[in-house]
Amino acid sequence: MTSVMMTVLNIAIIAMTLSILIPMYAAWKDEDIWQTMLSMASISTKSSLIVLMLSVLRDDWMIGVSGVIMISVGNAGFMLLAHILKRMGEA
Amino acid sequence: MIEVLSSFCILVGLVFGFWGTSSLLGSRSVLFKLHNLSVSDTLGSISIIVGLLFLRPREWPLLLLAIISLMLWNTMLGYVLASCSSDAVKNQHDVLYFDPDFEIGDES
Amino acid sequence: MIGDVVLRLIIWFLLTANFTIANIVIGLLIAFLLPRSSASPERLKDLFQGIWKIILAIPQAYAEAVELILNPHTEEEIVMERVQLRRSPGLVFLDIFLITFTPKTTVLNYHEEGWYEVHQVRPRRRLP
Amino acid sequence: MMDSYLYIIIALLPLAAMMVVFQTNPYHALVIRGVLGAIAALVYSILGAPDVALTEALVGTLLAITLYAVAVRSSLVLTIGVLQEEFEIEDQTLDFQVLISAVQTSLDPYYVRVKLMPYADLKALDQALRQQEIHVKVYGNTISNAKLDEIQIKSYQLVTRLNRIYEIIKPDITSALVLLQSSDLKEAQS
Repeated sequence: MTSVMMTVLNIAIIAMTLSILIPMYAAWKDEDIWQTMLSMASISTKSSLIVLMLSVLRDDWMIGVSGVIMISVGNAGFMLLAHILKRMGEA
Repeated sequence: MIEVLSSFCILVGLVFGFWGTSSLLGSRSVLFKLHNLSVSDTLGSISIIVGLLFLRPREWPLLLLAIISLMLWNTMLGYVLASCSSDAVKNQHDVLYFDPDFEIGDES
Repeated sequence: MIGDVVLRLIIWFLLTANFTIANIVIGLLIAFLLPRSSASPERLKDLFQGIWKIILAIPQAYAEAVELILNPHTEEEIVMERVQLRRSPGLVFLDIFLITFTPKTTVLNYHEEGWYEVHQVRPRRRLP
Repeated sequence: MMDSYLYIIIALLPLAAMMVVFQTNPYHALVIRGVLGAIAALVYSILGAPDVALTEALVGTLLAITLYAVAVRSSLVLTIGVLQEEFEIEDQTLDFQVLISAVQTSLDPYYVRVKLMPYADLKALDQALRQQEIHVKVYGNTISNAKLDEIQIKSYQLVTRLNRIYEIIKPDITSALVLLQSSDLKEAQS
């Protein structure tokens, strides 16, 4: 990989990190639990994407595998949590 | 050449990401934000991963799996969030949640 | 049944990316030994048709995303969409997936009588 | 210089942890715990520990959130013992529903939900309160008016054994509310 491309990836990673701050602020501010859930889904996708970008930048296979597993596991947990929250709203 | 293509894909992903995520700050309904988040999280992320795929084609199985799981899980999470949150809203306020000019979808 | 096994094998080989004999044997064993639903036997043809539909949906989703960005969609509405009665769970899943995957539309609910409750956004209507 | 993103990403971890600590609503804290789990997994994996990150993703977000959700759901409940005849929704009088919703309203700032528990008769209800199965018991006294014997007025009485709950729901309740003293409870047990 050329150094130009490495710089591009570096900048992209920093931009993604900054874009995590937006849903974090939204999660902090919002009163509605479903808006917070949305921010959380957004944060988890973005964080696992940063892991994938980093694995390409460093050429590290293990980090990449952990990133892919983070994508699937995190979302599965959130689906469970969404159902539990829905039950709470009903009760 | 391949690096230009990859940079373009990553740039598109970042633009999608920032555009969709910034709608979280507004005061629209959960469902409206969900539409914008599906742009940013699913499509933007897929675009970024495709950019990474151009950069390092040797790792294609892993990145392809990332794309597939991203598509499937994010879409399913979107559906679950939509149905759960709309149920909760209906139960809480007991209002008719439909649009006034509600229309039957076409038969096709 | 055979579609299930093929899907599991594909995921296994994508995850491991390793075509030695031992790995192929392990993948086959896992694909056959994992429990699977016996409710509705999916044909291989249906599976590939579904995958093809999903691939076709990707460019459409991107087109809708660009439309959303360039032309602000501010109106929300809920429409009912009719589908055929008594579809198999796999086909229902595929339908919901395709509708939800495109950014303009999201399925809210599936009614057993063959209706999807679809939430969609659209641009502001011009005043007549 | 090339690793400057490391510092930005690592700074997210204390930020998310602060958000969990300072969140007062338990349900929101639950969701933000998920955020903390995702960011912790990110930080661990960029610092070169994919195994720890994987454990955090599996245990921290999947298992811990589910367990916390069950704990929050089952512990933030105020159990009110009622007689069987009041328990069915269609048999409830309007006064009773108003009473229960007033209790719920006064508990709302503490994120506590009200749950009704039916008992067969007054004796079982009293027994349950003394054995700490329920927090509050409600029973109605029927006052039949001698002049207008058609009209029966039901007045409800709440009895609680917890001082804190007495303080919380006292301002919102118009019915009689009795705090059972701990000396009473001891007498009953001995």
